[in-house]
Amino acid sequence: MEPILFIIFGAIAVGGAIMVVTRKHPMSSALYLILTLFAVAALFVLRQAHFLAAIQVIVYAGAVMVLFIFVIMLINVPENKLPMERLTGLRLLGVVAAGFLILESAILARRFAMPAGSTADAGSVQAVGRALFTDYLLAFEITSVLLLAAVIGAIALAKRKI
Amino acid sequence: MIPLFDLGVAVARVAVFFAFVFGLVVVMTWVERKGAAYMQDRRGPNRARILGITLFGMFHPLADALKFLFKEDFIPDNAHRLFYQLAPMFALAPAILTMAVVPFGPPVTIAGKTISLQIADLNVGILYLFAVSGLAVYGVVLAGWSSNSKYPLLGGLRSSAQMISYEVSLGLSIMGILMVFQAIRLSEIVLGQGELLFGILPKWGVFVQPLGFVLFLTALYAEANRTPFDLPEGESELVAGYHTEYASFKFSMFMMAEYIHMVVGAAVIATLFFGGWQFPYLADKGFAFPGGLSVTVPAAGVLVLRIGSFIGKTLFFCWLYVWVRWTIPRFRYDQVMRLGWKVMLPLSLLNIFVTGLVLLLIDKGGF
Amino acid sequence: MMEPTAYLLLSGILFGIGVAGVVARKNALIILMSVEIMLNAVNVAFIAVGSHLGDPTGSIFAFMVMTVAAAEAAVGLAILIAIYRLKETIDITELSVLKW
Amino acid sequence: MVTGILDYIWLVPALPLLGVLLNGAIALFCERPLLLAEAAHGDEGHGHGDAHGGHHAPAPYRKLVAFIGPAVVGAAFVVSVLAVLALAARPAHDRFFVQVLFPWIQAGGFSAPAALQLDPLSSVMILVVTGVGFLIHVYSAGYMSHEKAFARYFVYLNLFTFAMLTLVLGSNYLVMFVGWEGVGLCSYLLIGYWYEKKSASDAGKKAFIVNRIGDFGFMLGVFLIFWTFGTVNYTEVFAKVPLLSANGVLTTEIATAITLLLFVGAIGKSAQIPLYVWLPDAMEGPTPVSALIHAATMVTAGVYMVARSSSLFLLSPVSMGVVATVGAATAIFSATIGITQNDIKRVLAYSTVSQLGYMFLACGVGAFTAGIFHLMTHAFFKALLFLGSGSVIHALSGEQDMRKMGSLKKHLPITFTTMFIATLAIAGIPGLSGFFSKDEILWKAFSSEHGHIALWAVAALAAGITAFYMFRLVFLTFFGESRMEPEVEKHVHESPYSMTVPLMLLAVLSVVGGWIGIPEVLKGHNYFEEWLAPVFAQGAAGGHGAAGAHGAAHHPVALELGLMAGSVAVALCGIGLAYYLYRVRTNKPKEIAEAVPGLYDVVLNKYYVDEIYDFLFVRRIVNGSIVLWQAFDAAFIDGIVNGIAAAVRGAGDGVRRLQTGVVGNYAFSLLLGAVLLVGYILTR
Repeated sequence: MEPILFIIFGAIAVGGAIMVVTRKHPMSSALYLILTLFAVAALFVLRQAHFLAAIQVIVYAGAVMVLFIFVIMLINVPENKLPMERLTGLRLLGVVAAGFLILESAILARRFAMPAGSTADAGSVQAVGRALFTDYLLAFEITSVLLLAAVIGAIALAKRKI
Repeated sequence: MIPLFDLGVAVARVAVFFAFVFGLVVVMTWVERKGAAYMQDRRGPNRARILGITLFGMFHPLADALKFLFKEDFIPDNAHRLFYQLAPMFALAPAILTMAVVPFGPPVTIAGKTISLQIADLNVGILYLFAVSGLAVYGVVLAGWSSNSKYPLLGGLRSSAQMISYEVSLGLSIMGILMVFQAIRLSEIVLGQGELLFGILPKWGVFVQPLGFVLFLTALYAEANRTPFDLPEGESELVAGYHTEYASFKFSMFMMAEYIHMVVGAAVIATLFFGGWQFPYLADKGFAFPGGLSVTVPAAGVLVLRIGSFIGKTLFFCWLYVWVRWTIPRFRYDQVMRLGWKVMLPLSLLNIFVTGLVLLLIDKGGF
Repeated sequence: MMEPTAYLLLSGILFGIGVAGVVARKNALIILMSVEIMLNAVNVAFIAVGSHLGDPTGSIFAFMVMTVAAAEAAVGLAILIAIYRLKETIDITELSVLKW
Repeated sequence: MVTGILDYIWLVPALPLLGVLLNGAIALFCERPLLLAEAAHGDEGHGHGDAHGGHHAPAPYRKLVAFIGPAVVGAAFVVSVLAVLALAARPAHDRFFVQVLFPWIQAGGFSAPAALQLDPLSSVMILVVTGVGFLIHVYSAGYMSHEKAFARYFVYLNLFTFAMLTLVLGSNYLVMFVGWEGVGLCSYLLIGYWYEKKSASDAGKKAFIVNRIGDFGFMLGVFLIFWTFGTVNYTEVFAKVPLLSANGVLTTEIATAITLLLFVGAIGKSAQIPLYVWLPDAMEGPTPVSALIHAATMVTAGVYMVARSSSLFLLSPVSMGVVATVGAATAIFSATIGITQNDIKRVLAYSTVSQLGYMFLACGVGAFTAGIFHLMTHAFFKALLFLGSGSVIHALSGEQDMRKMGSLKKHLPITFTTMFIATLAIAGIPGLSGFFSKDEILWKAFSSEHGHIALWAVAALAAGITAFYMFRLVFLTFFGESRMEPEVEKHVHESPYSMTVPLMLLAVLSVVGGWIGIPEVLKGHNYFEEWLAPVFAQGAAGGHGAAGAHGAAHHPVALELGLMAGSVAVALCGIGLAYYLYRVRTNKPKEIAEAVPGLYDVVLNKYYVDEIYDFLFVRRIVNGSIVLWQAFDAAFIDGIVNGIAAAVRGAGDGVRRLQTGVVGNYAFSLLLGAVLLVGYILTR
C-alpha cells in the first residue's frame, strides 16, 4: 500500500513544486505550493508522523500560505508589471547547478544505510509531545521566543507608522 | 485487501453522514427564513408548492436549488478564470471535510464487528479540526481576489484577516477541553463527558470549561462569517462581499459552504461541550440517576436515545445561529479585530492558564 | 514500512526544484515560496529517517524547521511589503542598493 | 630618648610627600584656574625676571602654601633629628635600622622591598637635606612671593625633597634609583620653572638629558650588581662582598665594571667631567632652586652613592684612580672657568662643580669620610652663597652681572656679612668649616695609599684659584664704586627677614659646621669620622684591609701641619691676588685679558666645551636622526604602512566587484558552494 501511495503523493509533490517555480503569476505558484504541501503532509501520514502531518496543514496551509496569499492580494502587482523572467546566463547556470545538486543528492540517498530502529510509535502526538516537553523543552521555548521576535519584526517592518 | 464488509460499512457511513449534513443544510435554509419571519412577526416563505401542498414553505429550498442550477453561469471578463472557478470548491471542501471526525454515536456491534459511528477516528482528532477549518479561508480569499473587482477584494481581505484572527482564539479555546479530558481523539473526549461531575452534574465540556465554551462559540461564529461577524459580506458596505461577482451554481456553493459550516460547527459544539452523543445519566445499560434510582433500557433504545441526543443538540445549535442572527447587531470592523486580538486571545490564554492551574491543584490536592 | 531511500531521493528532488526556483526566478514572492519548498524537502527527509529509526527526534526537527519557516515567511513577507511600498517592484534584480 | 621614634622614620619622606599632595591640590584647583583666567585676559607683558613678578593682591591660598611648603620639611627635619638622636643613643656597632614599608617588587628569587635604611651615613644626609632644605624653603617663601605660580613652585620643591630623601633613605639600589630619577625629574621641572622663557626650558631639557646619560650607566651598574650578587639590597650586597671576592665570583674586573658604571651615574648627577655641562645652565632656575638642588643636595647624590658603595669601590684600584682623577680634573678645570665668569650665579655654579670635584677626589683616595664631611660643610656655605647671591639679585631687581654691581656692602649689610663668612669658609680660612673639610681632603690626597702627590698639587692649586675667584666675586659685588644702573640703584634694599634669617643661620653653620670634624693633629676630636666609622669600616674591612682613614698614622705630624699651612698659604695668595687685581689695580684684569686674548676667550667661553659637545654629539645625533626620520621612518616604515594600506585598498577595489548587490548572484554562489561541497563529500 505504502509504495503506491508514495508514488502518487510524491508525484503530486514534485509536480506541484515544478509548477510553483515555473508559473508566472505568484497566485498560481501559491496554489500549487498548497498542493505540494498537502502532498507532503500525506507523505508524513505515510511515515506515521500524524502529528507533523496535522501541524504541516495547520501551520503551512493554514497560516503561512494564507499569509502568502494575503500579501499577494495586498501587493496585487498588475500582470504586466510582473518581472520579466528569462532563463539566461547565470540563471540558466543556476538551474543546471540545481540539477547537479539533485543528482548528487540522489547518489547520496542511495548510500543511505542505517539499521531500522524500534517500530515504536514515533510520530504520534503523544510521542512527539513527550519528547518536545522533556528533552527538547529548551529548544521549544527558544522557538517560541523566535516566533515572538518574528511577529514583532514583521509588524515593525510592514507597519507604515508605529 | 479490505474486506467487502468493511468497505461497505465505510461507504455507508460516508453516505449516511453526507445525507445528514446536506439534509440539514436544506432544512437550515428554510429554518433561517422561517425563523427570521417568526422573529420579525411575519409569515416567511409560504408560496412554493407541489401539487398544492406548501408544507410550511418547505419546498422553497428545492425551488432555490433549481433556480441556482438553471441560472446562467457566467465569468466576469477580468476575472482570473481558474481561480474564479476554483474558489467555491475551496470554500465547500473544508466545510464538508470537518464532519469526518465528529462521532454521531457510540460504537455499535453488528454481526460481531464493532462499527464506530464516525467516518474517521483520527488519532490527531482535534488537530484535524484545526487543520481543515484553517483551510476555509482560501475559498473566501480566492473568490475575493480572482473576481478582480473592488468590493470582492475588500471583502476577501477583511474575511481572511478576520478568520486568521479568530482561528487563534478558536484553537486556544479548545485547549482547555484537551487538558481536562486528557485526549485529542474526539471519540475519547465524548466518552470522557459521560462521567459525572461531583456525582450530579454530567461532566460536559460546558460545565468544566464555561469560559472556553463562550470563547469557542464566539470564535466559531466569526469563523463561519455569521452575524454578528458577517463583515466580509456586509451588504450595507460591501454589496455582498467576496461573492459579489458570483452567481448561479457557484454562488450556491458558497451558500452551501456557509450552511455546512454552520451545521458542522453546531455538531462540533455539541461534541466538545455538550457531551456529543451522551444522554444525561444514561449509561450503557440504562438510566442511572444520582439518587440511586436506575431504569433499565434495552440496548437498541440506548443507541436511539444517544443518536437522538446528538441530533437534538446539533439542531439546537443550528437554531442558535438563526436566533443570534436576528438578535445581535453587526459589529464594526475595527471592533471585530479588537475583540479578536485584545479580548478573545488574552481570555483564551487565561483560560488555559487557569485550567492548568486547577488541574495541577487537583492533581496535588486530590479534590 | 519502506526504506527511507525513496523518501530521501524525493527530498533531494524537491530541494533541487526549490533551489532552481530561488536561483532562476526574479519574482521575490516566488523565491520565498521556493524557499518553503526547500524547507519542506528537508522535512520529508527528517520524517522519513525519523520514522525509520523509530525516533521522535525527526519529528521534533521537522517541527522546529516549520517554526523557522513560519518566522521566515512572516518577516520575509513583511520586508517584501516594505520594499514594494518603497520601490513599487518585487523584482529582486532591481533591488541592488546593497551594491558598493 | 625614645627609640620608638625610629619606627616613624617613614615620616621623613612622607611629610614632604604630604606637602606635595596638599600643595598639588591647591595648585590644581585654586591656582591653575586663576592663572588660566589671567592668561585668557591677555596679561602678556609680565616680566619673568628672577623673583620679580607683577604686583597683584596676594590670593589667600598663597599664605597657606607658604606655610605648608616649609612646614612639612621642617617637621621632617624634626623627625630626622629625633631619629638620629635615637640612633646615636645606640652603641656604635648597632647604629643601623631598616624599616620595610611594603614588598615592592617580587619576582622569583628577586625581591626589592620598599624599605628605608637609617645608618650614620644616611642620617648625615637626611639632616643636611631636611635642615638646609628647610632653610631654603623658608627663604623661598620670601624670595618667590611675587611669583604667580607660587603653589606650583612649592609642589616641585616638596617633591624634590621627597625624592632626595627617598634616594638617601632607600635600603636598596632600586629605591635609590627611584629617588635618583625623582630628583632628575624635579630638577627638570624646577630649572624649567619659567618655562615660557626659552633658555630656561632648554636648560631644563639639557639637565634632564645629560642626567639620563648618567642614569643609564647607573642602571647598568645596578643590573650588574644584581647579576653578580643576586640582590640589590645594600646589606646583602655588602655582606656578600668578602665571600664572593674570596671564592672568585667577584673579580676585580667585575668590581671595576660595576663601580665605573655606577660612577658614570655619579658623574651625571654630580656634574663631573665630562657631564658637568648641565649645571651652569641650570642657573636659569630660581636662585633658591640653585641653592637647594644644585649646591646642597641633588648634586651630592653622586657623592653619597659612591660613598654608599665604598666597599665595592675599594675592590677596584682602577675605579678609585678614575674617581680621584676625574674629581681632581673637575676641581681645577671648573675653577679656572670660574675666574672669568661675570654672572654671579655662574661663578657659584662652577664653584659648585669644582667643590664636587673635591668630594670625588676624597672618595677616590679612599677618604669617604672626608668626602661626606666636605659634602656637609659645602652644603652649608654653598647654600649660603647661593642664597646670598639671590638676595643680591633680589635687591638689584634681577641683575646678575657682577660688572653692574659694586659697593653693595652699605646697602645690604646682612647679605654682605653672611656671604663674606661663606666666602671665607670656602676659601679655606682656618677655623671655618670649609677649612677643616677641604684640608682633610688635601691631606688624604697626599697621604692616603690611593693618593698621589700630583693629586695634592692639583687640589691645592684649585684651592688657591677658588679663593681667588670667590674674593673676586666679593670684591666686584660689595666693594668699590657703584656700577649699577641708576634706575636699579634707586630700588636697592635689604631682603626681608624670611630671607635674611636663613642666611644668618647658614652663616652660623658655615662657621661651626666644621668643628665636629677637627683633625687630631690640631688637638681636636674628629667626631664626624667616629660617627661614620661603622659604615666605612665595614667597607674597609671587606676591601684591602687597610683603611684609608687611618693613613694618618704613617706620616709625621709635622708634615701634616706643614701641608695645612701650605694650603692656607695658597688660599691667602689667591685672596691677595684678588685684592690686588680688583681693589688696587682695577684695570689690570682687563689688561691681562687683552694681553692673552686667545686664552682668555677660551676660558671665558668655558673652553668651548658646549660647542665641542654640540659638534661631536648633538650634531651627529641630530643629523643621524634626520637621516633616520627621512630615510627610515618616512620612506621605509611609512612605505610599509602605506603600501599595505594601498594593497588592501586595491584588493578591496577588485573584490568589491564581486558584490553586485543582486541577491540572485549571492544565492547562486551559495548554490555553487553547496554543489561543490556535496560533490566533495561524494568523492570521499
